[in-house]
Amino acid sequence: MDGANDSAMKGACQCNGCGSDGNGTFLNPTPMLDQLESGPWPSFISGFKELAERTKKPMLRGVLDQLEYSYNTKMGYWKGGLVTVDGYGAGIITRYSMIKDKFPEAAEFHTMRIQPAPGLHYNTSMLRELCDIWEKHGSGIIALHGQTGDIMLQGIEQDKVQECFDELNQAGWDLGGAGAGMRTGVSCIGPGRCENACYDNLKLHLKALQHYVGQVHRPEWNYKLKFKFSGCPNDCTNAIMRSDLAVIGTWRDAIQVDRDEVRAWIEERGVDALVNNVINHCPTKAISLKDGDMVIETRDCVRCMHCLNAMPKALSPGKERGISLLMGGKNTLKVGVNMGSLIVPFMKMEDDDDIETFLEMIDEIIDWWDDAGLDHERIGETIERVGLKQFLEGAGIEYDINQVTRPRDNPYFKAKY
Amino acid sequence: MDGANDSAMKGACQCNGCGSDGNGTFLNPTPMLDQLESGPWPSFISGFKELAERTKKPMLRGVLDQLEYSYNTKMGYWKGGLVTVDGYGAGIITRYSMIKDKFPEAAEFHTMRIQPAPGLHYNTSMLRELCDIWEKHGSGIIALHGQTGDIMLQGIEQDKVQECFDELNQAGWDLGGAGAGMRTGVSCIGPGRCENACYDNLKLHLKALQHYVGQVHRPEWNYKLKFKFSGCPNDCTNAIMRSDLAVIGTWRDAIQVDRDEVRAWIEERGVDALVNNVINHCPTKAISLKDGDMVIETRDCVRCMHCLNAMPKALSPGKERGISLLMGGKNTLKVGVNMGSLIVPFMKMEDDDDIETFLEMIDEIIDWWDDAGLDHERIGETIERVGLKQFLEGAGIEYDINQVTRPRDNPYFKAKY
Amino acid sequence: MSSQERTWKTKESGPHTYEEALHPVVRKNYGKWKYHEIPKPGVLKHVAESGDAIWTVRAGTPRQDTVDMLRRLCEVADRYSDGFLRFTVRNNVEFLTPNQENVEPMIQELESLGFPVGGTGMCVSSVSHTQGWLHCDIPATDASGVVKSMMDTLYREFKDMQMPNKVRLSTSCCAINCGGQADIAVVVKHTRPPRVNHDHLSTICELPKAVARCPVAAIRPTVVNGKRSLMVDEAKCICCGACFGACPAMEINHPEHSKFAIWVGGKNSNARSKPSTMSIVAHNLPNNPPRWPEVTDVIGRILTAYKAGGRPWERVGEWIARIGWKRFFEETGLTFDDNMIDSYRHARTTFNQSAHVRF
Amino acid sequence: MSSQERTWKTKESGPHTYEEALHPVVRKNYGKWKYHEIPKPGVLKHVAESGDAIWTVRAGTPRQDTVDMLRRLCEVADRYSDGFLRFTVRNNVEFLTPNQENVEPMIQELESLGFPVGGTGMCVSSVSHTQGWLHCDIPATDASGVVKSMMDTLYREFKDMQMPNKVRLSTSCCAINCGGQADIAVVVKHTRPPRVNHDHLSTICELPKAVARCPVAAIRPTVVNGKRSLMVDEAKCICCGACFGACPAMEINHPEHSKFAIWVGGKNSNARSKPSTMSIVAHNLPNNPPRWPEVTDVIGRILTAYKAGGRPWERVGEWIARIGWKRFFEETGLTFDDNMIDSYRHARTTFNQSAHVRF
Ligand code: SRM
Ligand code: SRM
Ligand code: SRM
Ligand code: SRM
Ligand code: SF4
Ligand code: SF4
Ligand code: SF4
Ligand code: SF4
Ligand code: SF4
Ligand code: SF4
Ligand code: SF4
Ligand code: SF4
Repeated sequence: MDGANDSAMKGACQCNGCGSDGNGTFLNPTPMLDQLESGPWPSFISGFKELAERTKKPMLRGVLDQLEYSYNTKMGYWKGGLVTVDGYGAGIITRYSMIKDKFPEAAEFHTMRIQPAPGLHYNTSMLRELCDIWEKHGSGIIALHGQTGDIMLQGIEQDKVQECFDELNQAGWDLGGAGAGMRTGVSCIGPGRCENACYDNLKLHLKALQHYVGQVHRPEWNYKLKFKFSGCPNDCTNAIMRSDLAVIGTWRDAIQVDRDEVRAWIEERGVDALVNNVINHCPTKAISLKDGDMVIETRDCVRCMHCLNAMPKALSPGKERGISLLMGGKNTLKVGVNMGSLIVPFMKMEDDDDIETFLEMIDEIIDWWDDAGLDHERIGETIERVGLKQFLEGAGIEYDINQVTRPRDNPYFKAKY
Repeated sequence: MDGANDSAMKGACQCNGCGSDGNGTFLNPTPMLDQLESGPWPSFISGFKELAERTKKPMLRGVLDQLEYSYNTKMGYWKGGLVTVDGYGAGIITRYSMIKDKFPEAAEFHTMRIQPAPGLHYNTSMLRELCDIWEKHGSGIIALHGQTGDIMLQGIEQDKVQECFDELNQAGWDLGGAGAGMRTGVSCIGPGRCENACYDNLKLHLKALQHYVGQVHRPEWNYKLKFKFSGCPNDCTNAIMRSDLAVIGTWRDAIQVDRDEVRAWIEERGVDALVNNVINHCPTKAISLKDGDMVIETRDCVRCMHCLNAMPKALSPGKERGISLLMGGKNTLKVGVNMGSLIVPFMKMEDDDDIETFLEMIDEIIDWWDDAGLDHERIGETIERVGLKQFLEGAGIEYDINQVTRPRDNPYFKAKY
Repeated sequence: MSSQERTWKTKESGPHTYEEALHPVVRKNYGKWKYHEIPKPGVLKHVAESGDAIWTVRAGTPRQDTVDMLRRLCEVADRYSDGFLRFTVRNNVEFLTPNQENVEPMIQELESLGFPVGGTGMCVSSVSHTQGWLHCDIPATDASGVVKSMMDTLYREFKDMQMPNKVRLSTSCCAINCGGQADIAVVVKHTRPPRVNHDHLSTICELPKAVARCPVAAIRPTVVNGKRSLMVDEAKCICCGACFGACPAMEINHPEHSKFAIWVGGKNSNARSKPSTMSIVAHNLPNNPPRWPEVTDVIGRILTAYKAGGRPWERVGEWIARIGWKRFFEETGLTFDDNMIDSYRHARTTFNQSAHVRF
Repeated sequence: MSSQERTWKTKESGPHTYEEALHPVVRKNYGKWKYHEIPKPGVLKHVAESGDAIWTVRAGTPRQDTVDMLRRLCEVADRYSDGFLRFTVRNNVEFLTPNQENVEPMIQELESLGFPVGGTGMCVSSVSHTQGWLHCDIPATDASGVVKSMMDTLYREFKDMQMPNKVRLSTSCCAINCGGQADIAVVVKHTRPPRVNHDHLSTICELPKAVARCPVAAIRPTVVNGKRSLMVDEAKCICCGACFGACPAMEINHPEHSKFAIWVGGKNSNARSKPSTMSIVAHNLPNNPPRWPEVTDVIGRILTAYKAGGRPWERVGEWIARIGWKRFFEETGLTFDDNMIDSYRHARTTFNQSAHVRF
């Protein structure tokens, strides 16, 4: 661990837990971090310091000291470990300080991942209760939200984890995912506010994560598996890029057009705007200008959302709505970013039966992956390695031209004839 | 060699060389092939039969018999071998019949590959002389031209090859390439007729193939190397897809615009045609409509040729002309088709010095490939395997953003800092 | 962690339920929205088929919040949005109210509490980011600090809606990039192969696991001082850092060999063009806490050029697709270099397999 | 092949020189052309900066020519184009003359000799093709015969200029595809792994070479009847036929297991869109000499749909890019199947990594 630099420590009281930096406040001096208190954007450092000064939790002082040290030495000093709650194998991200001799107050700083409500909705009593339990057992630092969608309660000691969890669980909260299992999901606000929502993603999210709750808590697959649920192809959850299973709303029939609103739009903004900002942006030239009005050729529309975004009053998704399933999204590690690929172009998602059908399909997909995958191989990597056709066969999914951008440009297949 | 079927032989005289099929003509019956004599398109079978009946060359009869047999059995029956002329290691494609017991007249049917003039230009005395020499020593079948650009004199016996070559060589002809060496080149008609020619490709072709004449005749690289020379990005030689070294004319400055001719064009065809057939087809939206006229933004033009093609009287390539070098084109075998990649965006190609500079660069490129390549690995495959950056360094070529469609989307490089 | 004294059974309930967290007007019009408008920066108006309307006020947060901060937000919600609030996927907080008259007072109060109202429409929204030195076990830098530094300089861009289209930023503290792709992303780049800490390794490492983790088979077993250890073939290694995840003795981080790279053109929406991956446009930027001025400078250049040159609705990557990479580098003053030429698995598909050329 | 009696030294001259093969008017205006027109199908008019004009008459040939045929073409050239002629890269013959009055008589004569005049502009030009059973050592079919059969059905399309843009066809007698990419290509597809002819192999094969040739490492050394031989891992083998090139005992051809595949969308010009590779759209067509009606039928369907639906200047691949593959299959009546899903090296780059979907 070369490069660490002890001069960073000067000024801070080196005793263990006196609670003083010599300046009369609870915290030790953190001159580097303090520079992050200026400027108009809300400062996480100011927040931490406020919390620490109020609660006088030594852990907070220790963590700020270690963070200051990191800022000086340009190195991180946490290492992992294994802490869980009864019956669970995941959900706590364990952090021990690698330099607890220097910063004994920062010896432990574990995170509890908590699954929020789909759509990240709260009422104030829920949230206050959460804060109270957390302040009681933990540091009081909360990240809203982790990129995978968890409430991250950051900073608790091992021996407080179980009671904290018990209280949270009784208040309706459960741990989120970690390790080689199902992870916490993310949903956009969907039908909770958005006119574009093509299915009830909050409900599907809830049902799906309940269905896999065992695999969230007791991970035993090859690697992680993430769901994200976007109500439409705008994909406000970034599902395609960061989830193995991206459930994206779409529709099969024609875009619904409110002719009056179209006319009003054009009247207000002019035909030029229609051409430059709508028609010319359609990726498949599905829209044409006819006598100063717009005409959409449904069979050429690929449901990109652009014209609906540009003219939200005038255009809406069709009536025959449902989902597309895209699979294999993940970020950079090892193979480079892999965007999810369209696997199931359309499925209805209207009632509980549809949800069941969907979950049965996902079960089969996971079974295939569990068999065919290697250790630490995301499902997208497995599909790429084994082949899309082979995956479709293995998971019992129909092939469809929508799954590819083009037929192959090489003759290198063995056909069954 | 299963599947061969002797019933195909019925009707033809089975003796060796009686010259008769019992119908009073020189040739044996070829009922399958004869079906290729009907229809409006000129028939190669009719041509062969005419030649055979006139010259009474047994080889022609044998080859037609064997071809008829192939049509019946759906199998080919030639095998390779090694025939060369003195001092050369390539240029003759050797063919022995695998079923010469059946068709002794077809026992040998070698092809002599001959390099035509760049641009495939002939005068009738050249061509007649060629025909005469060939009829004297060979079958009289000539393919104009092979896909790599050779005149293919098809059908000669081993013991006639040397004298045939000697006569041809004295008449100004030389053998083309084969095997793991430099191959015959192809040029479009270029400055010989075309207003788009951005350099003298016929001259460069001649000089380059003269420069590598030793490697044409005595192949000793990893694998073949093909030049093709197109006068402009229309690439009428398909260089990008089928040559390791695709030399394609281009220009650096603005397209030359003849305003009067632009106006005339628009007057004749209308603004709609301008928009639909020219402006909307520009791949980079470099052309805009301004007051019923067209304006080209030079820095957005990628020299695709489309607008020049659509308006040949009005638009011409700029004045600062030269070449782009694309590398690595090849067809399907093993890795799937690989289009050539832009390696040198621009080089002047005006005088002999430019040609020399160019050939020095190609020498370095080949040296690199000779070192870095594997057996039976085309240079495009080597570049892909070793890396474009590594190739550029190795061959001493400057990197340029034009070489790629985008910067990398993964962080997986070791930088030198 | 024994459960002897527990008097109740854990409820493996999964996500929290959402019904009770929805505003009654939302519940009533659930799935029946007709359209939306953005009356002003930071404010959305959604109208339902029933005719009901709901206003949303959106504000930025540091994401690394505290119970104090959250309690303040709860107070705002109680006062102006009937006790309901939510967060966006980009860490902004939202208050939904059917009462238009609450909008302005709420904005005032949020601003006075230090929460900038904005983040809607064609703006630069909050940065999606990661753990950094605060919590992760493999970070080469901090994330929250970089984000704070960036957003201080982009405060107006957050509060205005003056960009050609939405601009999404992300920041990640190692090459794994938990922060995700974005229009502009700031990601740590490891610049040299890991140094093997042989002493440490012998005590902690499951060797075959670390060997298997390497995507380019650069790790080989070896023996050092009589103990089984690992060695890295530095010629093969691509500095991905994956081995560190399997074995922390494969030390990939270093104060001088962890630099910043800037990426552009990531897009996840399907609007217009297909989703696109990001491209690297700057690297070797120093890891320079606490304010990382070199990073914010590059971000500023890119945004300035984009704001000036992008056409309405063009995302950053779409703008570049139109003007071409050559002009992107010219207009931002950044430098294309040969390290930016792809060399990884599908590199060939990034070669310019055409004679299309820009001078 | 001894050279004892030779009285002269070989001139390693390379290509034939071209100056003497250029018409004097061409030589005079060499590199100084101003524009061209296509006055009628099969005829080009090129005008030089000097004001000189030259007319070209173009005609189709079978490519597999004979001295008799070429002598006839020489006669035409002597009569109408001052003894000069050339061939195009697609096997058409061209006669260049400064005398416009020669054009019509030349057309008459060529047609009466059986050489169709056409192949210019937005037409279906001659097929670039290969050796087949006539000469190659690895063909699974004939090429000239397929071409003759196709062009008989496309005779009018060669002589007219009624297509949206140029249509280039090619035909190849094995998967190597010496004929090249084209708007529509007819290529043999090997449909099962090679059968090893062990007896033959032991006498001819350089084993390591054949093993090395396989792109997917499907060939392993083995011993058969006490002799060293090779075996093919059929699960791995992709039926590429590369091993046959290294060792003819790896028998890839078979009358029933060599089928035809049809490919579309190859484009080599840089006009408008970048050059593009072809996609497979039909396979398992029987190898059915002497007329291959199943092949010409598919070509006909594709051309009919393209002619009806393509916009001016759209090449086949560009037309498909606009209407989408789904509609291409609908409009041609061909069937997309799962074998057409790429499984080779860069397969991932062909996956639809978006929610863009057509119903
Ligand atoms: C906390 C969080 C970042 C944040 O601050 O928000 C995070 C933090 C870590 N991620 Fe992540 N990832 C987090 C979201 C993501 C995302 C985004 C997402 O889920 O939408 C991604 C990209 C999408 C994806 O899944 O690929 C992501 C891709 C990774 C990867 C690379 C996975 C890959 O296959 O490419 C790893 C490495 C691994 O799993 O071995 C990783 C590993 C880690 C670990 C566990 C590092 C480790 O292996 O020890 C980090 C723990 C940090 C800590 O101390 O808490 N994290 N990680 C996010 C989880 C919070 C939550 O539960 O809500
Ligand atoms: C004769 C010709 C086809 C024709 O009828 O026109 C031809 C015929 C053969 N080609 Fe070819 N190729 C011919 C042009 C091409 C082209 C097109 C071109 O050059 O523009 C290609 C595609 C471009 C390319 O180079 O990739 C081509 C790609 C191949 C390949 C695959 C190379 C690859 O790396 O993908 C092979 C196999 C090999 O070299 O092992 C091959 C091999 C062969 C062999 C030598 C088969 C063999 O290995 O024994 C064929 C000899 C046939 C014969 O009996 O004469 N031929 N071959 C063409 C050469 C005539 C000439 O010299 O003018
Ligand atoms: C609240 C939120 C969803 C949520 O449940 O949290 C949301 C809400 C809306 N999004 Fe979104 N999007 C939200 C994150 C996203 C994301 C993901 C992200 O930011 O990480 C994306 C994908 C970004 C990408 O492509 O990388 C996203 C891509 C879109 C698009 C497509 C933009 C484009 O042209 O590419 C639209 C369409 C539009 O802007 O009209 C859209 C439109 C909308 C609309 C107008 C939908 C509606 O009718 O209600 C909502 C208000 C937008 C606004 O802020 O102006 N939303 N939206 C997220 C707010 C994030 C924030 O706080 O800034
Ligand atoms: C004679 C010939 C070159 C030669 O030296 O042999 C030639 C000659 C001309 N080509 Fe070509 N091209 C010739 C093969 C090609 C090829 C290669 C091929 O056919 O295998 C291509 C690339 C095809 C591809 O993309 O796969 C080719 C792509 C073009 C294009 C671009 C077409 C496009 O829009 O994609 C043009 C532009 C145009 O048509 O105006 C063009 C234009 C021309 C012009 C108009 C150039 C000029 O101003 O003189 C010439 C007359 C075209 C005509 O026939 O209508 N030439 N041209 C070739 C005639 C082949 C034939 O007999 O049919
Ligand atoms: S993804 Fe679609 S449905 Fe969901 S919030 Fe975004 S625009 Fe609305
Ligand atoms: S949704 Fe997209 S693809 Fe469909 S018509 Fe609108 S802009 Fe075109
Ligand atoms: S490649 Fe260009 S220069 Fe050559 S013939 Fe074709 S259009 Fe003319
Ligand atoms: S040559 Fe091509 S890129 Fe350039 S202006 Fe013309 S159409 Fe556009
Ligand atoms: S980006 Fe890397 S360092 Fe940062 S939280 Fe994710 S895994 Fe940890
Ligand atoms: S950093 Fe990546 S490439 Fe290098 S040894 Fe570790 S796992 Fe392998
Ligand atoms: S395509 Fe195959 S069979 Fe035909 S000539 Fe080329 S190598 Fe021979
Ligand atoms: S046909 Fe191709 S893949 Fe199969 S064994 Fe031969 S070389 Fe290997």
